[in-house]
Amino acid sequence: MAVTLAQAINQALKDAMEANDRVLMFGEDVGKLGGVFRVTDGLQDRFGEQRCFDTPLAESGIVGTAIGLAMYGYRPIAEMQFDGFTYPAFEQIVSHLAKMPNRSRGTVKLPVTIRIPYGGGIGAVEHHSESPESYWAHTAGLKVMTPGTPEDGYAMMRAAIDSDDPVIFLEPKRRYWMKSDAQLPVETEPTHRSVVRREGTDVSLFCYGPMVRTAMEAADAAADEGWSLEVVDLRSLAPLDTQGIVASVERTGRAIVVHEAASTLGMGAEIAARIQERAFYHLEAPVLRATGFDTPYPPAKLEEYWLPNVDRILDLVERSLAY
Amino acid sequence: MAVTLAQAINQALKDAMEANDRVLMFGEDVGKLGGVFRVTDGLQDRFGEQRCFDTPLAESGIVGTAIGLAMYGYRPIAEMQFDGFTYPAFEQIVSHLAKMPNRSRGTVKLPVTIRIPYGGGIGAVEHHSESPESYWAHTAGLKVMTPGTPEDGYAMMRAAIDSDDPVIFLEPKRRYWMKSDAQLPVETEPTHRSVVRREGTDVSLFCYGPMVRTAMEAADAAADEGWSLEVVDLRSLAPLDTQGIVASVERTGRAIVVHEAASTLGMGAEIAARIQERAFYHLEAPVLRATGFDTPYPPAKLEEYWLPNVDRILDLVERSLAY
Amino acid sequence: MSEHGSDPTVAPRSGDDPRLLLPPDEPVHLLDPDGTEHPDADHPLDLRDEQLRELYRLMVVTRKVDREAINLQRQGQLGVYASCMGQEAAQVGSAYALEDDDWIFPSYRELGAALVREVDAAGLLHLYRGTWLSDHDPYAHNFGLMSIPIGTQALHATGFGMGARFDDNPIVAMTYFGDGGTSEGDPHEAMTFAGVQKAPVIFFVQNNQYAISVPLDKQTAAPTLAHKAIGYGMPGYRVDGNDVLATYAVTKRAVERARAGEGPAFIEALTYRMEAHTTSDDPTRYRTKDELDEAAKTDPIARMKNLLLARGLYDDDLEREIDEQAQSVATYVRDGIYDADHGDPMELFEHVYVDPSGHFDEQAAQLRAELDGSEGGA
Amino acid sequence: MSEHGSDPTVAPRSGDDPRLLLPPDEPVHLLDPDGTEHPDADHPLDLRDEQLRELYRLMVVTRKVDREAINLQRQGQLGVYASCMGQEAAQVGSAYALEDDDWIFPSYRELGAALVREVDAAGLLHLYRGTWLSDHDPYAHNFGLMSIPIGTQALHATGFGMGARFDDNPIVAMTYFGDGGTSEGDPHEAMTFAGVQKAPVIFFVQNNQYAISVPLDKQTAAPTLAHKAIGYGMPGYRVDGNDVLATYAVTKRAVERARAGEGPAFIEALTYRMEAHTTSDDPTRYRTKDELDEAAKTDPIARMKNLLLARGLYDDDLEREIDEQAQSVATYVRDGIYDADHGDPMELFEHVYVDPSGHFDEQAAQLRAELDGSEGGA
Ligand SMILES: Cc1ncc(C[n+]2csc(CCOP(=O)(O)OP(=O)(O)O)c2C)c(N)n1
Ligand SMILES: Cc1ncc(C[n+]2csc(CCOP(=O)(O)OP(=O)(O)O)c2C)c(N)n1
Ligand SMILES: [Mg+2]
Ligand SMILES: [Mg+2]
Repeated sequence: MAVTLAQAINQALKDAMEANDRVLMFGEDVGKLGGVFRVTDGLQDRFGEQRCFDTPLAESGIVGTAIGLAMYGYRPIAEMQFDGFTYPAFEQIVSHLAKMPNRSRGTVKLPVTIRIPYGGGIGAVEHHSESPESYWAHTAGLKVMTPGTPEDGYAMMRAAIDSDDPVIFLEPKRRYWMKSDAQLPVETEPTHRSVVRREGTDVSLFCYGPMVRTAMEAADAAADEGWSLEVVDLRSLAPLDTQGIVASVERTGRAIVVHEAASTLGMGAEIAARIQERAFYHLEAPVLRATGFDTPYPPAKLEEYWLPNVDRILDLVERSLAY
Repeated sequence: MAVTLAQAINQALKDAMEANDRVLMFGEDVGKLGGVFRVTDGLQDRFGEQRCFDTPLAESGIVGTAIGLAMYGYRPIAEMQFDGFTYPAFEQIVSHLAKMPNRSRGTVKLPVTIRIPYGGGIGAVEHHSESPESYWAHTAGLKVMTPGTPEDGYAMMRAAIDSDDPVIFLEPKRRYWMKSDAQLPVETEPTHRSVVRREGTDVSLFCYGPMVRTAMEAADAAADEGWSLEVVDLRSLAPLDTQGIVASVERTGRAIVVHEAASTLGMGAEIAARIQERAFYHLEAPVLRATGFDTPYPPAKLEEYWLPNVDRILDLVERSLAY
Repeated sequence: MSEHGSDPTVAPRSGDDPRLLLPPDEPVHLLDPDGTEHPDADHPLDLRDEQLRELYRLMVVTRKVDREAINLQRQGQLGVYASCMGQEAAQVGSAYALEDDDWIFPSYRELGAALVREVDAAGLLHLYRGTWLSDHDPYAHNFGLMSIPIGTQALHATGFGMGARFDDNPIVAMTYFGDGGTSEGDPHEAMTFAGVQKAPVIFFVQNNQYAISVPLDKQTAAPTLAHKAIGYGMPGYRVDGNDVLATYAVTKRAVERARAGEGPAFIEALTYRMEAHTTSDDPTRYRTKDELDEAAKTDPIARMKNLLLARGLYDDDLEREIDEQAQSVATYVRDGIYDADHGDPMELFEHVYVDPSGHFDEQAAQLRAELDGSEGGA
Repeated sequence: MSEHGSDPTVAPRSGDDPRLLLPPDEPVHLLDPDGTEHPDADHPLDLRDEQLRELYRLMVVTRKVDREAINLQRQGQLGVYASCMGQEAAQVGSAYALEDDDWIFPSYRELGAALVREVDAAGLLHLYRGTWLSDHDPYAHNFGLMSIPIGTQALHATGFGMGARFDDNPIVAMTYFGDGGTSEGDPHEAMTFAGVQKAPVIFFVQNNQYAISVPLDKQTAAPTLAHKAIGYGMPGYRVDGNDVLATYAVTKRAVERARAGEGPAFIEALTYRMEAHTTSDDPTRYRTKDELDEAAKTDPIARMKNLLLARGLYDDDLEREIDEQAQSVATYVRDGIYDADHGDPMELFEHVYVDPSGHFDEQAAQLRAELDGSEGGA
């Protein structure tokens, strides 16, 4: 029986709440409605209004009370309805969620999971398609994870909830309906490790979240041209699996980073910087970046021109191989 | 007569308000008190309570009303009291200040300047020493400037106020008392251009804001070792002067980026990525980064161990030259 | 109680009884569903017969265009649409109380207010089509860009109102947000600033009972939303939001007060969202048909028609004329949207900065090459 | 007014008159500066003689330690310090009204409240010394970390209170913030959440008249800060914050109400910041000596001493005993701070994550090498 990414995450939430009655799920419209993407569907019915509840419309309030609940002893999962609506919570995330454990010299633990559907490609209006991962990955104290498959949707969500560190859990919303025939529950690699989704010899493609599938498609298309691409799913954006990244480049000598976020200071910048720092003599070409442009996320009718796609990746593969 | 950076900015504010009665200055404690660093000293006396005023304690409110005032036809300058207190305004800055001009297809202009004293080294308590520039530079639609000298403090502030684009103006607070014998008013290079502060042949040091002086000191110290460092003051972090950066690396073949912000996804990541993309064959060593660590900003007594300093830079120079 | 003298710990109270800032026990209501009028000395109506017809006409056109937008969405012409059905009186009545020079700072649901300001409705809907992120000139009609991040526009209205006050410009800025929006920090900060600055700003809340699926009692424990106003030193008004005469009259009074320099006001209009939150929403998950049927009985348009009938201002000619006009605006919108051009992708780089200083040269060249390549390939 | 039946546009009002949530016209005041008592039937005092002495003692110790901290700052031992001088009654009285199991979520100025909870004062001051970002175990005394970003801690208290309610744990969370803090979005959201959840949270505002240099009338146009409470459906109390009996009694009542499941409350304590905002501040720029002299007349400690004298509870022995205790705590603090070790720089990497998964290996090695290098060089 096929399971979608959304269903896998939903199942992970259910199983985690079943396993530990300290786990709470809350946010805007997560109760009766089951979330605008139905990822929390059925949780309120099953666990009652106290363990899965709708909050007032206030994101700073959601994250701030999650911190208080965690201090009290709960393991809160808080949903931000969309990527572009996490910004009101920025101060609570950056100044407290990320820093309070360190500030307290380790006495305060904040096992909080912030779920954020993110990324574009669904024809939405403004603020509903953003990729804010750089903001979080630059902020020390946060862990940032993003699944690229339904299996990881399940297993990484369970790991995030179990983590005693605060986790920003980025859900690639355009892949919510992506299917797999995984049997849940499922275990996958430790969350801080990248995974080679496809082995290859010519160029390494580093990707995550929504771009994992796109990178796999690019690798298929490249094979037709006779190019062998290695696809590495990063999974964890903070910490970054530097070792895994460097190991792949040592094999292929070439690297391209793929993400939807704008190029400047996107994850591609950090990955390029690390690769050239650590594998300088292995590089046969510069690390290239197939990303969104340095402009605000475009209107729906133009998003296909903005988002990285197979063609943009292949152009860069060609450029890389030309070195 | 010597002028400090703080005085130069203060003079720029005065002259701009004198030149154009649409220029307003507001924020927390900028009126009678003249700002906690006295950068707005004398403005309320001179221009009255309507043109330089204290706001309620609410940063989102400060930026949001600045946007409304700009839509009305004013040129607001808004002060965020410290770097770590800009976060409550994150949504207004990222979702509106940065995006509204684009959203409006160019009909709405937002000539807003957000002044932010930033960076560490002053022995302050938490939240008063942060370097949030990556958050802004990653956000399309914002210009991000930071002066490294009193001259630029004056000239770049005038340019920021004159800009029809929104500007995040980062003031290196630990250099507020840095002196120069500049005669004000003074003009300097266009704000989007980097400036070579010291020519050199062995390694390029890219720096900005508070680290300009540190880089100059490192270059002095390096000279004693027989190493010739070129010091490039970036001045504008968005847009970045890619051309100027690449030109310097083409001359020296080696590069080190220096900033206080955490390493991961700091400006050094983007600069390293761009250099290796554009000057791949010129590089004799990887671009290295002398930065803060990937931890929250430390307590005052430990900040000297966290902040990049001459020694950390020279270590990297040595590493770079060893390639 | 002892005499405290100038004891700073006992701050002086302003002269007026602050309780005057509280809303009345019952919302202002001037018109029953059956068209019966309830004159109210505090809210005298200054509307001429044509104006009464005009209010009705605006509501009918709003509903027609709203329905057209829902159809366009069903036909794949809009990505999504947020209907204002049921809220026509709240929007039309309040916007009608403004002068042309006054400004409106809307959320995403203010089609009715936009039509009062004669904003090009097709242009407006391009936001929902995704042609561009907005497509009307805010300065042409003093109607700001529709704002999606909840409550954020309240601060823009406040800054704008402050600007007007600084300039002694006798205009008023009105902002719309929803019951859910009252929970966000931004409207709170906006009302704080507006109160201190005595800025001419009207905070008009359409309490349509829901924020997507979340009902009002999960949003706040306040006795009513209008009770929030006193906390900012401004009056909190409450009005039957399905009664266009009442929303007009209450807003008018608040606007005149603000224009006279007496500062901001908060208006809670009680209404009901008859449609789904947006076309993507499934309201059957969180509200009953009974509730909907009950709400339908308070329809703002039927009510106004009953008034016109009762006053002898409604006849077949008027009906035909209004229907034709509504149809013609709807057709205009449909024509403006249907299969409308997607625009030039190169525009992505055009409006980000007034002065990009060469910033986009490379990326623009890349997109240009991609476009040429795919044309070549086709 | 017509009968609206179940008209959703006329939302039902709760049974009680919401005006009961408004603050009284005068702040609650039980004790004059000269020690005269004003018993108040609504706020009966349940304090035994030792407790009255205890309140006095706590205020005296607070002031002494506060003064010591200022001295330590002047001597370069602290980077900065935010004095609570003048606010001792507000802090001590309110904190004293809590049970040991109750929690406090402070701002950066709550030395007095901390001393009531027997938090190690030297540990607390390490924040200002910069030894570490905080240095007390919040779980040891149910006293949260001092919070510098204004108003943010109000949400932590609210979440904590929600947790207690979910668990049927009869504890209360109290948070302190300032008059300036009421303008931020976070306390607004906190009060919204607490109201909806009927969470046992006390929002205790020390209105010390200033936010650094900004006086209250530039902060809000509200009649009083306590008038904000009704907007969240909670009672707003107002109390003479320099009267320790009143702050105790008013808080006690609110705490018991919250503990009984009746939900949150807002308390505005009117007081005055006698010192500079922090040791870095220069208040002569924005307030007059006259104002300060006037405020000094309402000193909370002198007042309580007058009460003890009037009741015959004060004598030389008590004076000596308290002075000695104050001196001994001050000495303890001084010894704990003076020339205290800076700690091990390697600790920078220790608490960022519970499970760093190797994240810091390289950077830690770098710092280790730098430390070794500079030792080597020295
Ligand atoms: C900051 C932010 N958070 C969340 C959302 C997602 N969202 C869109 S509309 C909505 C509900 C708004 O309810 P209300 O304010 O009552 O206005 P209404 O839609 O009823 O007109 C939500 C949660 C958003 N647009 N912005
Ligand atoms: C979010 C934020 N903005 C600005 C500041 C800087 N700041 C520190 S204290 C203060 C004034 C606070 O006033 P109030 O809330 O009345 O508390 P008080 O200091 O009087 O106790 C300001 C503006 C801050 N700490 N946090
Ligand atoms: Mg609503
Ligand atoms: Mg204060």
